[in-house]
Amino acid sequence: MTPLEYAGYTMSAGDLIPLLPLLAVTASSIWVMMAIGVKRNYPFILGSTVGGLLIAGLLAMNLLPGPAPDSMPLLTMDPYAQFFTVLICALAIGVSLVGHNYWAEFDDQREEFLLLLLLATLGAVVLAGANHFASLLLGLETLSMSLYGMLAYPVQSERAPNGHALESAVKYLILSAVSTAMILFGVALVYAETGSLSFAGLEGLPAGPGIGISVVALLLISAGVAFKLSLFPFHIWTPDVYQGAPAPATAYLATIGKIAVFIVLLRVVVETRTLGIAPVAVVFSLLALLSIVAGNLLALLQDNLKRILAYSSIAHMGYLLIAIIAAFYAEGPISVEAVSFYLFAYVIMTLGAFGVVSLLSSDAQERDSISDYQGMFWRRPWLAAAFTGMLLSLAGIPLTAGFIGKFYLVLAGVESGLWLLLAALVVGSGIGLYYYLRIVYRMLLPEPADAPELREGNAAFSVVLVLFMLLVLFGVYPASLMNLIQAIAL
Amino acid sequence: MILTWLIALLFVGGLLAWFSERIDPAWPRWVALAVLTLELLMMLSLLGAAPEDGWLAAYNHAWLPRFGIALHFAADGFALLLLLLTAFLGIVAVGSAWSEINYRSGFFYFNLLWTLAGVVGVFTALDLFLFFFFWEVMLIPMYFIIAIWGHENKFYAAKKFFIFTQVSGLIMLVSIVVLAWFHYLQFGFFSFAYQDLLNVGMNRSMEMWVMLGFFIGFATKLPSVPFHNWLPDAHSQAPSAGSIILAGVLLKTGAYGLVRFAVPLFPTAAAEFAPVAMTLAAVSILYCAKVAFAQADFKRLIAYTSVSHMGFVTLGVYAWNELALQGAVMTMLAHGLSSAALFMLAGALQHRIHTRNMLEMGGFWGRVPRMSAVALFFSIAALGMPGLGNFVGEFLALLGAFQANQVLTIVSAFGLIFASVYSLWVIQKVFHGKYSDKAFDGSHLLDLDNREMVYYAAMMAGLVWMGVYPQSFLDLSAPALQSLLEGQAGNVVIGALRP
Amino acid sequence: MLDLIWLLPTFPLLGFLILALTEGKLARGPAGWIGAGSVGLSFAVAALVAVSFLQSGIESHTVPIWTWMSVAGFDPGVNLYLDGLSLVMILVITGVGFLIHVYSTGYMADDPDFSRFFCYMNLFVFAMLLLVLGDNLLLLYLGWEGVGLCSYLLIGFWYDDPYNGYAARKAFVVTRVGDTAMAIGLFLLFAQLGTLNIQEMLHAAEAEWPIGSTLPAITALLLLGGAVGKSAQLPLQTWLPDAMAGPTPISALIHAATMVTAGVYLIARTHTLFELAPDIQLLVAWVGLITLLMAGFTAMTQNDIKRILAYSTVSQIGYMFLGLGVGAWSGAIFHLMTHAFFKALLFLGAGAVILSLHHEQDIFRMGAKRKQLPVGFLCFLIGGLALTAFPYTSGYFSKDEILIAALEVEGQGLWLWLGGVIGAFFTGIYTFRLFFVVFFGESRGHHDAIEVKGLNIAVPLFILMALSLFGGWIPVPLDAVFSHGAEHEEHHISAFMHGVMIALPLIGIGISYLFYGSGTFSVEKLMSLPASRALHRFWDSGWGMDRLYDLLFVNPFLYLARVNAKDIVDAFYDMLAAISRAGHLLIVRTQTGYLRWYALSMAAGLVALIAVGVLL
Amino acid sequence: MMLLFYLAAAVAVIATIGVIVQTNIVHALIYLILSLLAVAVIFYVLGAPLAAMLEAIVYAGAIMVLFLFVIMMLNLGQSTRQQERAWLAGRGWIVPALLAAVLLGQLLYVLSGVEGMSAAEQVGVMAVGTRLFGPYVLAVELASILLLAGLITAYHLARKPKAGDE
Amino acid sequence: MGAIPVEHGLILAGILFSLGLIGVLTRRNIVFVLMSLEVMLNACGLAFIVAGSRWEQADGQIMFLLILTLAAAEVAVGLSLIIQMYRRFQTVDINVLSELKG
Repeated sequence: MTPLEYAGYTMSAGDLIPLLPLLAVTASSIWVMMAIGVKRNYPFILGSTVGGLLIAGLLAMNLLPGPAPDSMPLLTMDPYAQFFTVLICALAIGVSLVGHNYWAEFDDQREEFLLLLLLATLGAVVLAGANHFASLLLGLETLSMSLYGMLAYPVQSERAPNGHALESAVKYLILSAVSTAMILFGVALVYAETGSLSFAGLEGLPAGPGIGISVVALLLISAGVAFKLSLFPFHIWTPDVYQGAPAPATAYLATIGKIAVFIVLLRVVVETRTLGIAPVAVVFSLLALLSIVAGNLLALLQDNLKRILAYSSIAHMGYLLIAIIAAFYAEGPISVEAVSFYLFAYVIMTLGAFGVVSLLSSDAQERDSISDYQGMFWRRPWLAAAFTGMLLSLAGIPLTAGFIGKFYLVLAGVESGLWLLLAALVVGSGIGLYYYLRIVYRMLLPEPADAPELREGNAAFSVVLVLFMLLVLFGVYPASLMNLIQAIAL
Repeated sequence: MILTWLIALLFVGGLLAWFSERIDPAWPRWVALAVLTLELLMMLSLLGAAPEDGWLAAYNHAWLPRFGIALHFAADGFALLLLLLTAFLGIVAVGSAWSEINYRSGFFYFNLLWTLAGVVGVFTALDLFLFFFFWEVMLIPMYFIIAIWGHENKFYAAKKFFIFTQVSGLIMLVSIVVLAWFHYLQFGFFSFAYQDLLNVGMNRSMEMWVMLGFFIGFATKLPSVPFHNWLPDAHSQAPSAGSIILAGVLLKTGAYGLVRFAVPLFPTAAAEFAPVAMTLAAVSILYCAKVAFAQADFKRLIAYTSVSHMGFVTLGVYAWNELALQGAVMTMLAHGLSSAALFMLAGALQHRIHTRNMLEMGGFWGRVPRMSAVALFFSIAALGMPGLGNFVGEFLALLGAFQANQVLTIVSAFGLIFASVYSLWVIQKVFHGKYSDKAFDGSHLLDLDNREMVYYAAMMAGLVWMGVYPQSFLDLSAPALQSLLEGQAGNVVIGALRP
Repeated sequence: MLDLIWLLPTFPLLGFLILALTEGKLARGPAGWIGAGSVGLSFAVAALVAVSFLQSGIESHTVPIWTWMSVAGFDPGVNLYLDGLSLVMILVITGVGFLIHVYSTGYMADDPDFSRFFCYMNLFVFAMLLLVLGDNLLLLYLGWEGVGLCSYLLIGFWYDDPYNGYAARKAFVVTRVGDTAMAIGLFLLFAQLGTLNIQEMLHAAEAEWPIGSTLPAITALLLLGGAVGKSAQLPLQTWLPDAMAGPTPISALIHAATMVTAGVYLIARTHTLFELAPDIQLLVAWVGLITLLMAGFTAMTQNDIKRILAYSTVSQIGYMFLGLGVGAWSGAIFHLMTHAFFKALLFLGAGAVILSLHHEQDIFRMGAKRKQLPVGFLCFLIGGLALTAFPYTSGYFSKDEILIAALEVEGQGLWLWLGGVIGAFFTGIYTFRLFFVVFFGESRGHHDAIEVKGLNIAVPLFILMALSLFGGWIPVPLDAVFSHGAEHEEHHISAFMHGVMIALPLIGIGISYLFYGSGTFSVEKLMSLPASRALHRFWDSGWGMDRLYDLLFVNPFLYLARVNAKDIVDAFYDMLAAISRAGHLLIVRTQTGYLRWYALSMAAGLVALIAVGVLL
Repeated sequence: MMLLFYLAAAVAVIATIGVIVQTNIVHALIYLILSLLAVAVIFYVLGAPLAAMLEAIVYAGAIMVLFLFVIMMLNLGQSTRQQERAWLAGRGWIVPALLAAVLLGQLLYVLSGVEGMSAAEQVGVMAVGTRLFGPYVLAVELASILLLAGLITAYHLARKPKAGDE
Repeated sequence: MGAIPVEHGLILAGILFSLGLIGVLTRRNIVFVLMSLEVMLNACGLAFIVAGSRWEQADGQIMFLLILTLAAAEVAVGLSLIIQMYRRFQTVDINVLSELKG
């Protein structure tokens, strides 16, 4: 019996304690909204945003080691969720600081970006704890809705050189809505079949005779989720949206926008026997395989940095899916840890990479062509080193957290004997090296004579540097993180 | 403990070299030289160490207890020989770069030292995860060395080098993980410790697959046909210091891996696979000797000869008897010196006349007799002249291999003929014949100066030493190789760390 | 005293090191003194050693110096082994070597690379001494390769001319083919007998292998491979005529007196093995015989004075092989020694002639030079007589011994003997063809020739003349070495046959005189026949062997090398890259930018997904 | 009642077809409203009166008015019919229609296997309210946040440009 | 109340969903696209109501409510974007938004 079955459900004050981080984020969004209403003081708003997220993160961190609370009807704020809440809040802080540089000369209202960022973060935190399709829907849509605003943010600005932000937002909005419709239709079918809207209800899907409805329902949901994760063949929006959006928004979409969905996916896969429906498992494997191949191939000769990162994210989601599939087959917790660790590493390096792009870009000029980075090693050695670190980490080279992540993935794959997917991982990584190295090589070239002035930015720079240090720290001494992840594993 | 110092010193030294450039661009090379000299002295101090359980030095400390991964370093005589080679060639590389590298020299020496740090890590790591970690770590700075200070086609070469080694490395990682997973299945806990993994049993086909993963990883680095294609490009495009480290040291990590891991960890599969590996070795020897002969690019030619020579190592390793193994080890050492010297020479030539195209050269003997004599020396060393180290290595390898597989040994022995063909071809094209500087600016074609001669003389002395009294080297590696052969390597090591 | 033999190779080695380390900066005087002096010292030691060895009456003496390496039961030492055989060899090497060194100080006096020359020469003597003194096959192999290297270096000594380089490389590579066979033989010997120490190995072989069994046959065959390479016997004889590109003293020292006879030494040294494999031993005889005949024919057609001598060397080594093959071990070695004398003499004489004629080597551009070049004339007269085995010259004794032994072989003995005698007949023709063309008839050029002066040239020549004439009386202390061959001591041969053996070379000289001396017969007339022209061409090209090898080995190798210079394996990886690139270009076309297309792809993806899911 | 369901269903389908093929955008909007109202009827038949009511008021009412606003603001309508026709001409229809048909076929294939009947009793406002403010209370709060996000986004994107901008 | 087979309700939802999808795929006018999206979301709502009706639960209606909220917000944002698009490109042709590609 799930709690949903009671009619006279009431909430006690004690139930609120696990929700404190969520409440903190909500409170800070309200606070920020009111502050904007009173006076548009950007530094204050930024401080409030960062502060609110910090409080939320600290609260979640504080709750982290505790035992898993009783799950509530819509949310389970267990250590797993709290851990990712911390991560999401930290990333949100990162994005807001990175955005600080990006919007420095923006001629329109800058404050709403932070407000939207807070609301999106709220959606992501909800997703981290979601155990019910209603919360999934709300979390997902709150996240997306805010993201529409963030993607199209400079659309009113005189400085915006083109309609790319608009195009990006429109594409994302329409396609995302289609995907949401797919998810919803699938959920409706599940509900029609099982009579339950909680994730646990998925167990009720027939896995034997009458499997067709289960397959279609789950695949509809999968297709929607695959869109959000940009898995092949639902990946096609990714590069356009990444490229067109302002860099901080892209950074947000590429990090929090991705992991929030992955957190739910992992929870669903681990806590229900969804993949026990064989065709679904096959389809997942297919999605992983094709995403790895397609993502890497698409990035191969790309010259736009944001598009490269977009395509590579497709491949990375494919890698992650390996561990997700493994999580279903495996007995032990390793694959869950693998997903967690890889997500952790992935967001660090992705935010780092987009952080560098944001640092160098402004709303008036996106520095996203790889030729913009020529000779950066000699002009901005630290930044270039950090960026190289991010790229190498994306490629899974040791000394970086990306390597440990890849190691985890391989371990998870081996544990479940997913040889074909591991082969794809190897091949994909091989192709991947090519385009990561192209960027690195560009930075190593002598700087061009007519190189444009590179922007400076202390906030973004410190974010990038911190991320770089984390990257190396967890690449060299990941033991502490491993222990933590082991402790929070589902 | 000294082993960790060896590695740490290189890492720190690299950073120092980088930062010292700010003070004076001439400093990094001195820093690098000082660090490497210190390194060499520290390694030499290990020569006198009393072996403890078969290891001259060891260090073991928990790293990632979740998976039973430890910072476990240990060196036996075999590893020590390679360590000495590493430090020695490191110094040579610094010497080669001394006046050649003027652009961003701080970063150059940083990369050089970090590559060597990775190599030292590879030679001493006894935890497979740690081993793999260093295995990959050494590649990144090498990539930078090729990509920044390389020649006309450097990006292609650097990229090819990196992708080949990384992909094969990843395959090896999968194998390592599978091995560790089987350990987990059998013993109930994770361990990546060498001595623990030695005890893992697998079914036949799985053992073969996992062994193949290791083999591909090592055969790419070694390299062996058909995984060798990164090498000619990387070698020819790298600055000579890079080529020296690549040919002299990096290739040896592949051979080291075969000896230390690929065979002992999978005795049955390796034995079954030996004919294939030896065939690949024979093909490498002959095929690459033939391709080498057709090259016009001096460094490319030497690069192909490296593949050919490393074929003897593979041959020796898979013969898996003491003679052959000792031969393989001697070949590693001797080839380390001879190929490094030849690359250094090619680099010196390129530095002087800005071309590597041998078709444009000729008759240099009259202009640069010293250099010519040095080149002659190393060429005949490379073709396996008795009395020099290469001969001892190749002869022992063949002698041992003959006991394991006669046909392939005989086929491989024909490599001796081909070696003479291409070695003498180089001498003919570059140093003999009529001098003409139509195709290049010959005004800077000066003979080797005394500073350069010191390096060559040291390498020549080393080769002669190896050639006439190889016993000093053989004695050092014998206990290690014997214990590997007896399959007891696992039992003599300090107990593994258990979670 | 005997323990001093380590000094033998040491002196030349020191000489080499000094000359090498001074980088040619030494003045000619000191360089010459060091170069020749070191060999002279060696010779002195060799002489002392010889005296004390012969006095002591022991069979052999080993001087261990150090253990070269010791791995898993394989422990070849750097040990010097002295017995009658090696004694003869070291005497020849240091003795003749010293004379040639002295001669070279005069011959090379004007060469700018004087010091380098002696540097290589010393290294050669060092290696050659190690070859003959090594007590194990590995040390022998070291010397073996070492002399090959020096041969290479010295043939290509004048590196300006690419032809010299070609000749040098050809020499090295062709001999390396044989060396490789020999190396494989070493592997086999070690694998089977567990040692490479020659004496132990031979004892073990005798104990373990029955006569006529397969293993000794294979090992003997492999060793023979090494021997034919080094000694320029069929089928690896092609390099030697080209090797004449080197300075003439080199031809004398390396390509006549010492190095090329190393193969003979090797077979003699391991004769026990060959006795265990009678078939192979017979093969040795036939190889020698065919080689000596082929070379004899070719020598008759050559015009280059050095090439004639080179083919004659091939031919004479053929005699030695014949001797080895028929079990005349000491005969072969004896011939080796006498050949060293008279062939060194001929080459040095030829060198003197060439130098006098401003590096002219074509005999038909000489003529009537006996007045102008009396010493050269004398050299060729005496050397030629010895070469053609004129009675009681040195060559007579040694060749006699071999031919008589050949006759005694059961079954094929007569054929072998007949071949050898015919070869001797041709020897007479080609030797005196050279002699008459150069020193008689009309002067066809270089009328201003003046004989080279200088004691350092003349003295060695005269000593060699004396040795060529009287060297046949030198007793060789080989009985103890080849004790197995003792039954050959008593020779019974009919007077008729003996007469034939003496007469045929003389007839050859006579024919030669009729053609080239008196002009009674005309070569032109003979050459007007198409058949004889074709035959001439065929012989002149060394029986087309070079062309054959070019066709069979060299050209295919070069072709393969040329077409595959880019390494076909690379194409595979390029293909992978191309596939990736094509894949990229293909898939990137899906990124059209049109929203409706994107939505369509999602719908199609969904449909496909469901189709896959439902169908499964 | 059953008849009403099928009648309403037919209306809904036909009206929806009208939406997607109409060239006059205002007519299309009317079709959409018709479709929504038909669905509202179905909701009622299925025993969901609250949903039926909201469908009519919020969906067919409020949201559609929003569309109407925009259509008027952009001055679409009769004048753009020619353009719409041109856009709709050609074979651009075929592939999407086929795909959707296949999808529909797949859905029909599996949905026809579902067995069950709709509720015999109405699930009234009371039941929904109790549920909504019981276990789903968090959802209500979150929905408000969702609306807030939509509000802020829409405000930021559509607000009139600052003076002097246009 | 007469009970209706659930599959019929679901099939109706499926038909509406597919029609909406056709609209999204075929229309170039972005307003039509948005309208078609509404059709799709509405179809989902219908499916929930049908399912809720099967189990006689309020949850289906609650989900419908949430979808309604979502649709409203979506339309608001979508229309604001359309306005911006019209402002910039003077058209509602969705194909003008194809500068980002490759």
